[in-house]
Amino acid sequence: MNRSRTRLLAIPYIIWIAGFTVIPLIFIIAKAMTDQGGAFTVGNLFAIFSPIHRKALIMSLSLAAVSTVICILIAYPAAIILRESHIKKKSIILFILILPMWMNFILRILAMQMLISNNGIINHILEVLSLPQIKIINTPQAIVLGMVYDYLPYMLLPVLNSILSIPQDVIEAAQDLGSDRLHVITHIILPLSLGGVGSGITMVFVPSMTEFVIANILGGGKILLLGNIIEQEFTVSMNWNLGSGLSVSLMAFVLITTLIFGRGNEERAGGFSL
Amino acid sequence: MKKSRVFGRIYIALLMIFLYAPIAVLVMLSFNDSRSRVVWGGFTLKWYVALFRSHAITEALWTTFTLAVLSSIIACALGLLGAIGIFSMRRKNYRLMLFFTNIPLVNADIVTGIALLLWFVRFLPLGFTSVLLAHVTFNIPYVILCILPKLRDMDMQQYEAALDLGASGTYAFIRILIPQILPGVLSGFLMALTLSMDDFVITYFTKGAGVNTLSTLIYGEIRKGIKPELYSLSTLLFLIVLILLILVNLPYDRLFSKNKLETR
Amino acid sequence: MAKELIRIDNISKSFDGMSVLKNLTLSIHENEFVTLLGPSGCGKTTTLRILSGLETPDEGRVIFDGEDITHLPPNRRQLNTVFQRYALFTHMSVAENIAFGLKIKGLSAQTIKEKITYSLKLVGLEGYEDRSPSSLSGGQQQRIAIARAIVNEPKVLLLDEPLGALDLKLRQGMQYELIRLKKELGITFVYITHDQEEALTMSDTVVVMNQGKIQQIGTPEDIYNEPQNAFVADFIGESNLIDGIMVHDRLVNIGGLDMPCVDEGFGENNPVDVVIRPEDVELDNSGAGQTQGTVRSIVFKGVHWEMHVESDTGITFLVQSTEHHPVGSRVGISVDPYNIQIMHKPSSEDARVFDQSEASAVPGENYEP
Amino acid sequence: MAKELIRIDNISKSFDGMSVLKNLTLSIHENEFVTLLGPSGCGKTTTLRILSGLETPDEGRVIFDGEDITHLPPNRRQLNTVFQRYALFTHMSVAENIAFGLKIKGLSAQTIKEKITYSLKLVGLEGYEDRSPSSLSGGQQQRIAIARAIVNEPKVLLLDEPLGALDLKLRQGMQYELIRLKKELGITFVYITHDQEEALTMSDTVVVMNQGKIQQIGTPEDIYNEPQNAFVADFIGESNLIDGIMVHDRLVNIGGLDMPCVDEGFGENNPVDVVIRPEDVELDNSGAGQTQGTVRSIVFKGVHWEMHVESDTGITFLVQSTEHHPVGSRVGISVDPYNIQIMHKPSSEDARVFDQSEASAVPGENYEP
Amino acid sequence: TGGSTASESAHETLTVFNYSEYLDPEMLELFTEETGIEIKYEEATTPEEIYTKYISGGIDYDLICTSDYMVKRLIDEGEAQPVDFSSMEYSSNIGQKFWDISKSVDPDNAYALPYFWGTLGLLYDTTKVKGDIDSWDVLFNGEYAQDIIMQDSMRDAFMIALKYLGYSINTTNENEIREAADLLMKQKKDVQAYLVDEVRDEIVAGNASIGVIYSGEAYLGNQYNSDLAYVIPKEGSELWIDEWVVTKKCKNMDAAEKFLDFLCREDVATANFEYIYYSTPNEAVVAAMDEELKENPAVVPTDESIANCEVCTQNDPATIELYNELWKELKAQ
Ligand SMILES: Nc1ncnc2c1ncn2[C@@H]1O[C@H](COP(=O)(O)OP(=O)(O)OP(=O)(O)O)[C@@H](O)[C@H]1O
Ligand SMILES: Nc1ncnc2c1ncn2[C@@H]1O[C@H](COP(=O)(O)OP(=O)(O)OP(=O)(O)O)[C@@H](O)[C@H]1O
Ligand SMILES: [Mg+2]
Ligand SMILES: [Mg+2]
Repeated sequence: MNRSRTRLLAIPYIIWIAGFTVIPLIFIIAKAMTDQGGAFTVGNLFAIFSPIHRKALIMSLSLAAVSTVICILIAYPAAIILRESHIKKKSIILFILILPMWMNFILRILAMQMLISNNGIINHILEVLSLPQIKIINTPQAIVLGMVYDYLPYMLLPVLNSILSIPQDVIEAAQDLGSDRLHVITHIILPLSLGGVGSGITMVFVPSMTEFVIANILGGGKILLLGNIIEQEFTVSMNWNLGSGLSVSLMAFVLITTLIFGRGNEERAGGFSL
Repeated sequence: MKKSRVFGRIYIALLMIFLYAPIAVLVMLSFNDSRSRVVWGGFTLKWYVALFRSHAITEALWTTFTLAVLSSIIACALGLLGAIGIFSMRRKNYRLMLFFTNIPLVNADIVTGIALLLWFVRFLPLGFTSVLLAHVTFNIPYVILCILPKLRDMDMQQYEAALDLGASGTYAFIRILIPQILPGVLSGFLMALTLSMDDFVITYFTKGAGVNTLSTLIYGEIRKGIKPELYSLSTLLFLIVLILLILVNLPYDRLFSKNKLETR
Repeated sequence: MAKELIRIDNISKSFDGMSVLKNLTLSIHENEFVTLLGPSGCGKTTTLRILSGLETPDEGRVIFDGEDITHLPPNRRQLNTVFQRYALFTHMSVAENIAFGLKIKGLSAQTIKEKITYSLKLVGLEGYEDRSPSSLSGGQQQRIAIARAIVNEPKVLLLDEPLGALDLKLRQGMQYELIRLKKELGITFVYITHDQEEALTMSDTVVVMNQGKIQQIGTPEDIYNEPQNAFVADFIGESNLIDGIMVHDRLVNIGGLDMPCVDEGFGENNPVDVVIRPEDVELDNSGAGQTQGTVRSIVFKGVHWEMHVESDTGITFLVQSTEHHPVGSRVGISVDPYNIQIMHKPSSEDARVFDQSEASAVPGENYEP
Repeated sequence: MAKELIRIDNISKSFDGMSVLKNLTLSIHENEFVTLLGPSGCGKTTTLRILSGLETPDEGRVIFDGEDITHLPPNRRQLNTVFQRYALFTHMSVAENIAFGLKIKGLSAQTIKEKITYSLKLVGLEGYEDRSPSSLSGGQQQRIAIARAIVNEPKVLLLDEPLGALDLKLRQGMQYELIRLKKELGITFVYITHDQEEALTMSDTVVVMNQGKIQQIGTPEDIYNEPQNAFVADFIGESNLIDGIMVHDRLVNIGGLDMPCVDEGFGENNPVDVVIRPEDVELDNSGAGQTQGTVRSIVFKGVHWEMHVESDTGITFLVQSTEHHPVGSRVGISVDPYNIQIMHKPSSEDARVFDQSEASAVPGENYEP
Repeated sequence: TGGSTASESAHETLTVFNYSEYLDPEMLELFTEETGIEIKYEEATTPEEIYTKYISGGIDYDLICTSDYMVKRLIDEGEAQPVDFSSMEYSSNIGQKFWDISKSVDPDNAYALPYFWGTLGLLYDTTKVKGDIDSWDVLFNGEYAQDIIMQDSMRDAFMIALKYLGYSINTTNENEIREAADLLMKQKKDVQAYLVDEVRDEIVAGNASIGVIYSGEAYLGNQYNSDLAYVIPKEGSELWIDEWVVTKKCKNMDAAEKFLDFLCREDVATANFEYIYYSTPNEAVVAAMDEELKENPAVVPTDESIANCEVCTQNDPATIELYNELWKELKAQ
């Protein structure tokens, strides 16, 4: 492939980025760098370090991180089990995993709330079985549950993809050299699927940092995430400058982290496709 | 060996329950005679009847679909070209492009939505077009994320073989490389479709008057209680997709292999 | 013979209802070099995989050192495999690849390092420790795969066409080296190749397979000189496979020409298969010989010339000779009675087997220059 | 000789500053079968890719039929390639793979269908039209790749180790078939192999390469019998490469033993390389011969036995003979003067080249049984 | 395809912006049928959303329905056009009481037409609560710890606290506000959840016993669970009023007036009332209601119950910023 010529194929996309990503971004940065009167300030950019915002940031980070880790922990065994299963058309699995996402997000979260609320369906079932009740709604755990539920497919897909594309003979070679199941997973499958995990982390961690609907519905509004604050600055307080400032600093934060942790990931073939 | 297989089945079953339990709740609600989602009022099919009578819902459904499909197609086309272009760039530009690609992913939806709103109003009356542009914008990163790994795995020797057999660069590209990355494009398309159908915030800020998607419709209804018609709509959608899924995954290799022979 | 180390006992295996191995029984002895030889798809790799535990037979047992290991997982078997397609760990360096099995065994870092150096030296790739497998050429990758298996000093080393990707010089070097390793380390080799010469050169025992069945087991000399059926004769080296009629003991009629031979017990006037190796057909210019013929083609093969010679009785012989006879020249043809190999006509099943293998090759005999 | 079809004119190529081809010049004539032969990494594939247009040389030109095609894109060249690793289109059926080039040419569906059938028959895979390439074994894939190239009836067919994955029987069949195709279709073949016998068997002209340089161009007989330097001698077939001193014309001293030869013009008492092919060393039991020796090892190779014989003068000869001499037995050794090949000691550059190729192989001579 | 560039310039068009689910869609069709004026109808859920979309200029809305303080803001910022309500045929259906209430945001009744109104109060489950509730005290005394649901709305939360402390909900006194905030902070541990729209469902489902809720929602809740009761605490509460204004961008005042007049018509107002059951300022509708409905304080709050209530007119930036800071502090706690 003639690289200098195929590079030109990106032109429409570059134009698109310029027109619909960069220019709006400039709007936001401009908002972030001015106060409500329109005077220049960097206060909004550093507002993220104020005690309340920092608290929310840490809360957001921890919930996003915990959700991401749980997603990985759920997705991994699932992918390995599916790999070892005898299902011929693995792509049907992908569809089945993505299918729940075709139901509206809010409806699904509301349904989740009905399941886990104190007087909810699960507790009714538990009651019938005379098992102890769960009290999870309106806690950070409920938010994590919601995030895991909503974002799990975004982790499952890339992880499954990269695990499915590991050549069987490499795994067999490891077994042959004395690896047991666990050793194969930790020393062969894990390192060879890091790329997929990378994609998964990007698609789970990053959006869950700015999530607020789940926090509102399942967290009972008692837990303040950065997403809530940004949303509130825009829609309630009408302080767009602060909202933009927080958003820009969050964006910088996330991009820097992904740059640091994402290094090398892009080199490995991290499959995120059927 | 056997034990681990049983364990595996149980695990997958639990996972499916986790993913589908809320869906089951929604399906159940679509047959609930009560308007309230927390009160069971007995079994009914009336919401399905009502669904087909509701102008607002059918219109929103149509908008949602056209929006999702169009934005996904455009995002896939742009993303495909973009991904190929990015892929052939040198390291530095490659990273730079990925950086910009990730921005809509990293931005809070509301920020993207308002930024686009502020930008659109300068040159474009809000309407279907503006929402479409917005959807394409937030869909593209996912499409590119899906395609890039496939490009990395691509077999360039096949491309060379095609050239060698007399194919022009473009022809070889379309006939050989595109099919290789098609699965990536396809999952990008699916992803885009899903995201587009689910988006509320960005749609809300960039849509014109009278344009409604299912999301904006549903969001507006949380306040007074979701119209049960929407549960039945979700159920129907789910069923349709499920049936499509089953159709697509029928052993059609066998079914269609005869036709293949004849066309040759 | 040494003690029996592995016993493959009446093993059958099918994939998707297609039978791949049929009642295979095979003994492998300590320190033996056993080669599985056969056309593509005959089940060599499958047999090896059953030995290594990567595949479970549908029927039959695998006995290792007196113990039934049919269902023992691969990581608990004292065998190591060199895979047909290398199967190197792409995310590890060469050294890490080689160290893989050693680390599992829990050897000390120092020992591992020494062993890596030693094994890389064995395969002629000193100094490649830190390279990534993907940066190596195919031949180099294969040698790393060999090093990775050898370094574990397994009781049995299974090799699936390990030298297929190497060029002749390198291949010969590696052949010697593998034999030396076998002797030095005292390990048993089960070796797969589709290169007949390689099989003959290296093996103590050659197992010729076709379509999931063992055709013949024997020493290289046995296999080459006394093939038990037409398939083996045809598959091992080149040969003239001619329809003949056994006139009586020690006399066979080929295309109307009576030729003395040394075989007995085929009855009288029975149709038989006659195998004559190309290098055993003697030509001379003098017009002498058992019959006369005309040279129809000649090809230079380095070590010898290869000719098709059509006898006046209408039979085309493939002949290898260090002497050059130009196309069209008249030659005398003779064959030493000891070099005429008589075989029973194959039973119907064998015939099918043989026909099939014929069909996929484009037979050289049909070639007209 | 036929008219010159391709001229590779003083071509050089480097990758990442590493020189891969150095001032390569080569003529290929119409209907000629040219084989590029050389060790792994010597630049064979690169040369082929320059011919097919997939690579552009840094310097020099490629002339095709009198026209400079150095910068013509591959799809506009009348050459087709069979790739080293098949490069089949994995998302197409076998038939679609073969039809690929034909469809581009815009042939009718009927013609295409016939050609597919014909070419599949040629490679012995009738009925495989609808199979997916990934469901085929390596050998079958390679044959599809051949069919896909041949079906376009190119003026020149470029083949990069097309038979590497096939077993001997199949390989021989395909060798004959390729030669037949060449004759029938009147196409010129440029063929890459690392199998010396294959090169000798099939080619009109053999080009021996090493480290991006041509070592020798000639007919198979030339190359085999009169290698121009030690590298060629060693690489083509097995050989005894011995240090000698040219006493005077027609007499060379090898390890203290004067042996008559037929070479002249090497001066007097000059150190020379002496090459003797293993099959040219004659052994006898009678104690006669130019010198005596002891058999140190013997390996069965099918067609012949291969022995290491250590002469009393201390030189170990590699000997191939159809006669069996047990290890330890005393034999007489003699070589026909015509079979002694004298060569100049290599210039320092050549020496380096040679040493390198030696280093990667594990030399057979060191092998002690 | 934007609102103002409607190609059918022959047709008259109105772009109308309203809260979601706040108008019977059949009435829109009826209006078009009667007048030939096309309606482009757009919905939003909060006053701020409405303001944001309007002020961004993407769509030229002709008519906006929003809440008291936001109405005030629009008027104060000169975004509203005066309307001659007196000339409208049915405007007299709106009770004088509501014109008076409206004066708190539109002193001359020149811009805003009352549409729905209501109060903020407590919805509780009579089977789970001891005795009758009549004070905000139940939210703060810890008796119903983890059994109360607060509105997840900054303004509403502060209003409750301010009212409970006896201050005006429109106070700009920082000390009063901080005092209210302290109260809310202390309360947080007892709050099961801060919810917006799901409060009703949560109480209906029995997940909590007491919830802060808008009067109209209380009526709906009662429909599903007859054990529920609604009360406007004696300390007083917020009296909210949603009103229509014609924006300055409206070029067809005639059509806009027709639409407003249409909304005041008894049959239309009845349809809209029966669509959501929020309190209507349309006295003709109230007069025609069943007795049962008329006597439900959630549908028609009594004059005594709203005696202590105030309309929110708070638009002071400094106060809003203070609210905002304190609210975040509360939520982050
Ligand atoms: N996992 C499998 N599923 C289905 N068929 C299989 C499988 N493994 C092997 N086969 C089939 O079994 C037969 C024997 O395969 P095997 O790999 O043992 O052949 P082989 O003798 O090693 O051939 P080659 O020399 O080409 O490597 C082939 O026809 C192959 O297609
Ligand atoms: N695209 C490339 N980039 C960098 N180095 C290359 C490239 N192609 C070939 N080389 C190097 O050029 C040298 C010659 O390669 P080439 O493929 O021509 O060898 P070859 O003679 O075909 O070997 P083999 O018999 O192993 O196929 C090798 O050292 C190889 O590593
Ligand atoms: Mg095999
Ligand atoms: Mg090559």
